[in-house]
Parts: sequence; C-alpha cells; structure tokens
Amino acid sequence: MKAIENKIKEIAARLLQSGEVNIFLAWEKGDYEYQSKPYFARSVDEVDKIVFDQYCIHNLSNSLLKFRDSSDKIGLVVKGCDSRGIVRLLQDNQIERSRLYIVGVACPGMKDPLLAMKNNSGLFKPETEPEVAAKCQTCRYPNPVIYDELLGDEQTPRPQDTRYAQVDAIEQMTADERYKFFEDTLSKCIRCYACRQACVACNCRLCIFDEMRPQWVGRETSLSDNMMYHLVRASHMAGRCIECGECERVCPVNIPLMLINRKLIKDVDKFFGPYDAGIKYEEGSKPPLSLYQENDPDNFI
Amino acid sequence: MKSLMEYIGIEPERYQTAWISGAEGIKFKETMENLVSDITRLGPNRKLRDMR
Amino acid sequence: MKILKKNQIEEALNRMADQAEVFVPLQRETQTGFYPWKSYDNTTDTLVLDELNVSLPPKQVVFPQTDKMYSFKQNGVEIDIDKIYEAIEPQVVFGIRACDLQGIACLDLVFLTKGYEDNFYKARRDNLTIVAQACYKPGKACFCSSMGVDPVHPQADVIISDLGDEGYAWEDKTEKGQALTEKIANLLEEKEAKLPEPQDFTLKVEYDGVAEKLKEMFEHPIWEQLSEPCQTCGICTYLCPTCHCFDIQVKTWGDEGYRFRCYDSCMYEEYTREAGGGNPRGKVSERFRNRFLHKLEFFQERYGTPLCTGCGRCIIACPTGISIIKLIEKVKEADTGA
Amino acid sequence: MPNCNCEKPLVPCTVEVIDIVDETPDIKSFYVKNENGVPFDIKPGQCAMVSHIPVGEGMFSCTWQEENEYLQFAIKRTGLLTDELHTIEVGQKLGVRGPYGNGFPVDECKGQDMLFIAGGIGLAPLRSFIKYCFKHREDYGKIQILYGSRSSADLCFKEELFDLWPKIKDTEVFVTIDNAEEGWDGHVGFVPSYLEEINPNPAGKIAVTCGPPIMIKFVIKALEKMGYSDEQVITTLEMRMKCGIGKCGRCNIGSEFICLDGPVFNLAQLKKLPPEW
Repeated sequence: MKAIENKIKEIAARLLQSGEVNIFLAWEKGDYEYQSKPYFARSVDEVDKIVFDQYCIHNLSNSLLKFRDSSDKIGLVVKGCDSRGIVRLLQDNQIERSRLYIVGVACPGMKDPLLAMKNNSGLFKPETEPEVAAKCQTCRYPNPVIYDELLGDEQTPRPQDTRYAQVDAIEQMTADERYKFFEDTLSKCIRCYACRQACVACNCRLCIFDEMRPQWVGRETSLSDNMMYHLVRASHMAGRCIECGECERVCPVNIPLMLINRKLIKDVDKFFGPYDAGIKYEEGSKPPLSLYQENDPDNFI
Repeated sequence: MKSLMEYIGIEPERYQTAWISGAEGIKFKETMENLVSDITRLGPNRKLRDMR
Repeated sequence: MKILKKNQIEEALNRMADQAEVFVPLQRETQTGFYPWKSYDNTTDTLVLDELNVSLPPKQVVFPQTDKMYSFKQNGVEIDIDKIYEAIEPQVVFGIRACDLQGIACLDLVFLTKGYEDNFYKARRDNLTIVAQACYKPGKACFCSSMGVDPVHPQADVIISDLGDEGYAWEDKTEKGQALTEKIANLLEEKEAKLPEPQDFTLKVEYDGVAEKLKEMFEHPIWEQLSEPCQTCGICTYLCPTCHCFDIQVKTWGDEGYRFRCYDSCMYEEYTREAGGGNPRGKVSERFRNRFLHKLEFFQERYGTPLCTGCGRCIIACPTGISIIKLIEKVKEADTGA
Repeated sequence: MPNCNCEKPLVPCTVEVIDIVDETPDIKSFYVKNENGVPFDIKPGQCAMVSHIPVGEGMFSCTWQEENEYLQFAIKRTGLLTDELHTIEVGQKLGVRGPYGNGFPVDECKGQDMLFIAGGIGLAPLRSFIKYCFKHREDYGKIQILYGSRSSADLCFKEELFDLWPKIKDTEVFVTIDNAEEGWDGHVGFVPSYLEEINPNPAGKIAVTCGPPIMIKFVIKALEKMGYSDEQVITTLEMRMKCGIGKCGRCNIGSEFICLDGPVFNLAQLKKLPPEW
C-alpha cells in the first residue's frame, strides 16, 4: 500500500504542478492511527500529507458534488466501489468527465475507521474488528470501472454467496415478523440524514426531505415518519445504488440500511436485469427506472 | 414499490396499480370492486400509522 | 461513606422507578444511550455503568428529540388549543457523566435565562433528579477538563463513584438527592472507603483565549479549509449533549393536530433558508463556521461558558474525521495578521 | 394590558381576523383582535409570531397597533404559510404570540428629524414607526419618507403615500419604482440612487431603513457617503425564525439573536457583529 501511496503522491504532484487539476482529492491521516480522512490538496506542497492505507474507506466520489457548480479540474483517487460512484455522477449529469482525472486503485478491501473509533471510544462494548469492513465483505467490483490511470494489482471479487443472505432471510419471514423487524430497526433512527449526505446517488439539488412546499415527509422521530423517510429514500435509490455501503457505515445508530438497498438491487436485477448500477459509463445511458420499455414488468411499481 | 412494501411487512394487496383507459368503465369497476374486497378481507391497517 | 453494592443496583433502580421514570445507560443491541429502566429487557440490554459513557447523549431526558407542545381542533374558522403538554412526572437520570451534566447546565442557560423561561423545558427540569457518576478514567476522545469540567465533582443531586468490587460510593448533595437516599436507605451500607485517584487525560487542549481570538477570525480562510471534508450531516449536532437548536412543526389530520418541536441541525442547508429563497448560510463553510463559532465563541460571549463540554462524541462519530480539538489547535496556530 | 406570553412563550393565543385589505397583488394587510382588543401591547418595530395554527407560524413585524383595537400585519405572499394566509377570509381565527424583539428607539429619536428609507415589503415595519411619529407629531422634527418598489402595482399603502402623509406638516414623501412604466410620472430608479439624488442633510437626523438585504447594504453605503454617523443609521433585520425567544438557534448573527436582541440595530451595533447580515 505504501507503494500505491507514493505513486498517488507522485501523480498528485504531477497534476497539480502542471495545472492539469487544481484540486486533488485523497486522504490524510486523522488523529488516531486507525483513522484516515478525506483530504483536498490544492498545491504541490500539500501533497506530502496524502496517505493511502487500509483506513481509506470513504467514497470520495461523493465529495465531487461540492464542485458541481465550479469549473475546477479535479483529480481524485477511487477504489472499485467509488469508481461506480463516478459513473453514477456522470450518468446523472452532475459533473463532466473532462473535468476529472481519475486515479483508480484496485482495492484489497478496507477497514472501517468509524468502527475502530467506536471500539476505542468507551461508548460501546468493543466488537471484534473483521479482517475487512462489513461493506467490503461481499465486494464485487474491487477493481475500478472507470479511470485514467490504474494502480495496484488486480483483485479478485469476493464470493457472492452471502450477498443476499440477509435479504433472503427477511423474505422468508411472515408479513408481521417483517414489519416487526423494520419497526424495531427504523425506530432507532435519529434522522440525522448522514446516510443521505454520505450517498453519492443522493445528488438532488433540493432533496425531497428538505422540500417544504409541500412537506412530503414529517420531521418527527416517530415510527411513521422514520419509515416514510427510509422507504422513500430507498425507492429513490432503486437501480441507482452503487453498493458502496457508505450509508450503513456512517449511521450513528447502526441501522442496517443495505438490507433495504440490497432488496431493491435484487428486485431491479430480477425485473429489469441482469443489471448492476454504475459499472459502465456510456454517454446518454440511463438506469432502468429512468427508462420506459413496453415490456417493463408491472409488479415493481 | 409493491415489492418493497411487501418486504417491510405491508400486505401487498394494500397497494395495487392497474392501467385503465378512460374508455374502460367496466375494467375500472371490476378493479375497484376487487380492491375493496381485498381490503375488507385484510381489515384495518395497523401498520405505518401515526402515533397520535 | 454510604456504599451501594453492585448486586443491589437493580433493586435500587426498581425502587427509584417506583414513582419516577428512571433513565439509565444501556447498551441496547448495537446502540448505547439512556433508556427508561422500565423498558429494560435482559435479552437485548446491558446496563453499562462500568463503561465510560454512552453514545446517545442524555439531553433527551429534559429536551426530547420530538416534543409535543400543544394540540388543537378546528371547527370552520374557529380554532381551539385544547391541550398543552407539559411533562410533570418525576424523572431520574442515573449514571450521567460530568460532561453530559455540563451539557444540561448549558441547556439550562438557554432555556431558562435571558428573558424567557421555556415552560416545557422547565417542567421537565424541575422534576428531574440527577444521579451522576464520577469519572476517574478518561477515554481516548475525552477532553472535558480542557473545557472547564471537573469529571469527578459533577454538580448533581447524588454522586456515585465506582469503587470496584466494593460497590458504588453514594453521596447525596441536595434535598432531591436525600429524598432518593431515603428510598433506598436500607440498601446502603455505611463503610470506610477511599475514592479512586483520577487519571490523567490523554487529550488536552488550551481553550483559554480561543473565544477572543475567534472574534478576529470570522473571515479567515481556515473555515473553507477545515470544512472541506464535512458532508453536512447532522451526526455531530444530534449526538452533542449541548446542541439544542430546534424546529417547530405541525402535524395535522382532518380537523385536528398538534404542534411539536424537534431537533434541527445548523449543518442543514434548510435550517436558515428563508421563505423568499435567500439563505445567509447557504455554503457549507458558512454553516460549519457558525457551528464552531457558536460552540467556542458566541455562546461564551453570551453565557460565559463554551457550548462544548469535551465529551468527544462528535470526534468519534464524524464520518469524515473532523475533530473539534484539531480545530481549536488550528485556530490557535492561525495567523490573524494581528 | 393583557400579555399572553409570559408563562408559556411558545403557545399562541387566538385572535380573530376582522379585516383583510389587498395592498398590492402579493401583499395583504391582516387586522386581528381578540376580546380585549389586542392580545398584547406591541411597540413600533417589534414583531409577533403569527400562526395559521394547522399550517405553520411565521415571524412578522407588526405594521401598526391601534391601541386596544387591533394589530395590523402586512404580509407578502412568499412561502407555505403566507400562501395559506392569503386564502383566508374575515372571521378566521389565527394564533399570535409576542411581542418579540426590541422595537425602534422611539424615545431616543425624539426631537430629531427623521428619514425613513424603505423598499418593497420593508415599508411594513417602518410604517409602525412612521405612524407613531405622526401620532406624536410634536415630538419629532421634519419627516422624510423615501419608498421604492419594483413597479407601481407593488407599492404598499398607496393612499397614505400619495394622499395622507404628504399633507402632514413638515413631511416629504419620495416614491420611486425600479423600471419605467406607462402612466407613471414619478421617479424611476433604485432606492439608493434616488437617496443620493435627494441627498438629505445628516444634521440632526436619524435615518431608518428596511428592505431587501441588498438594498439595505447600498442605502447604508450611500448614507455613510453623505456623512451619517453609525449612530444615526438604524435598520431592522430579518432572518428565518422559529421560536422568537432566542432559544431555537437559527437567527443568530454572532452572539446576538435577531428575534430577541434585534431586530432593530443601529449601524454602530451592526459593525460589532460578524458581517453576516
């Protein structure tokens, strides 16, 4: 990883020096050895702080949204999942490809700094830290799908047998059991909207939940408003979620959000598929739910 | 949508869509009658309600 | 010194819960927070008095996230406010730490001073008894001592101190505390005991002079820089024991409804957006700046204390690793041209 | 005087709408009262939270209080609440709570000449002060009123502007609209530039201004250029508010809350605050 880090620094310095980009998005070390954090380098002398280690889990494609109204040229480092985020943004017309210089890194799987922070915080009973973060355990695209330069050795996708295991388990329950499960899970939500903010597919300029005329979803932390929030958000993700798992990772109350997203991924794949969101960018291509075809199945609606 | 509602434990019959043209009066009638009978069979919805 | 044996804790809580809602620190499945003792379920919950603190702050005991204020009924053009919800049931918060208690002290300043007393807050506050646990072992993200909080001498009705196998030392400090002592009197043993030695903090920062310096830094480039990774989610504000910004909203069905207030977050774009479309804090850096200035400068100016108690929750939970300690250090280093 | 808000400051008392007057195509005046006449005593420049209870609440500057009779609010249609308010009819019950804020320094201004500069709906708060001056005409010197809006249709309180106020002793009224239009023979141009044309002498004068933020900024610049001191310039600010009592957080500028410590500030006070207004 150190070799990749050095290579990233080299590229960043080269791009910033030549003026090919004016911002380079990568990571720097946080306050603890188990914490890395997004870092925006703007000049060659800032490049030194860049790191690339096993805690660089954040999806930097989300940070591109901060620049959608600027004319900055941006270099950034993406792992496999993050690169799908870029395809998402390109497909959604949020940023122009020509403004990006994409450094792809074939990703061996990351560790979650938030879990490490929590384990060391004294605010939770420590959990055993898995070899790779939860979100990486069923990774299918460790290798970037879009890049200008590729670093690292090609990685093999992880086994998929457990990808839908939890979704399947829930589908096996009775309607009342399922409702009880989601009632328990979603009543924990504190409506901090971290899941939305961490999501690259949540790129609407005016989010439906911030819309006040009319107010579509109430702001109470009551079960009905919470459920409404999560169901509406999930529906907006259908066919668009790139499975980077950031929403679930950042949730401060540990709501298994990917359980809902994966269900929709599974359905979209079944009804419209085979389909994987954000694996290939073709100009003008749209996710399946943004298109109408006569043979579209009715039961998804 | 239907599938998602089912997933979180709402009976799928509570949400139905049908494509009915303005000229298809009979189909509209049948659809509505079926819907009403489905809902009557299910009884009042206790899920997703406000806690007042 | 009065001692409460550890195996008597549950009995003590049961007795307190007899006439009051008692909030205790629990790990409930994967989450930790203050939950009503009545809702304790040993299949999912563990009492975590022996842990450092819990993730969700206890501010909801006096200031719930969603707080119904009053209900109304309409009849044509007539409207009738028919019920005002004031919580007058006694409550006990058990095992709160000094940082979070300071959080409640900050909320007291906001809700009970400067011209208006908030009746909804006051009702809960007047009926609250606080049992605080002295903190002898600071955690990795703790820095309350830097923010002027004494972790072993919280200003509570009762202070308990963990003496290990001996049990908890129980010291009542106020009348409300004595009332609680009476309730569990026969569970307490009188015994000689020595309180533990407080351990040193690993995280420290010099806050002195920061508020003054920030006055000169409103337009400093530091805000743009430090806010870059910020995703403007509300985690830091919702987990903060002092953040108290709220929104007032209404829920209506048919001819009736109620108005409630709920937590709001200064990190949201919607927070200061005006009906006409303008927004004085539309940019991320402006909102980020306002949050930290409010904590470290504005509140200090207005109420004489910072709006940060050093609990460390925001440092732990920030998805992008933003740290208020780092920020204070950066402010101190910053060149203001003065 | 009844004051409904001392005990439960966030709970409104109900009032009845006794009259609604169209001021412009998107501004209406609402006259409200309860069985005591007014629910509370409100000073010029102070605000009240007006709520259409099932819809929402909004902070509005009181346009005029006729003692023991009614409160008047001139409200522009801009958002969810104001849209609803514009559909109600006389007889509707609304909620009000207040009074909030400091209000204009009506006593400190006594003996001075007054210059009022308003744009658009910004005349609504100033009108309470203007009318107060007229009511206590002997206490104030010369009164000049400069008012502008986008078009002639958007001018509020036309009867007062054109018929009533100019007839009052020692009073001048200047009106301008942003763009020329047919049938308008008055002044055309933005308020700040008209102000510079009029060039009112600062001696013994207090200038009070309210309008869109951008107008306020340019008016202040113009006044400074003309030699007005920071103490001679007063403005009333606006920000989104929810509680009105300095608790909910959003209307702060620095450590001051507009709802509680404002909305009225003089320029000397404003300059001590972060430049966020």
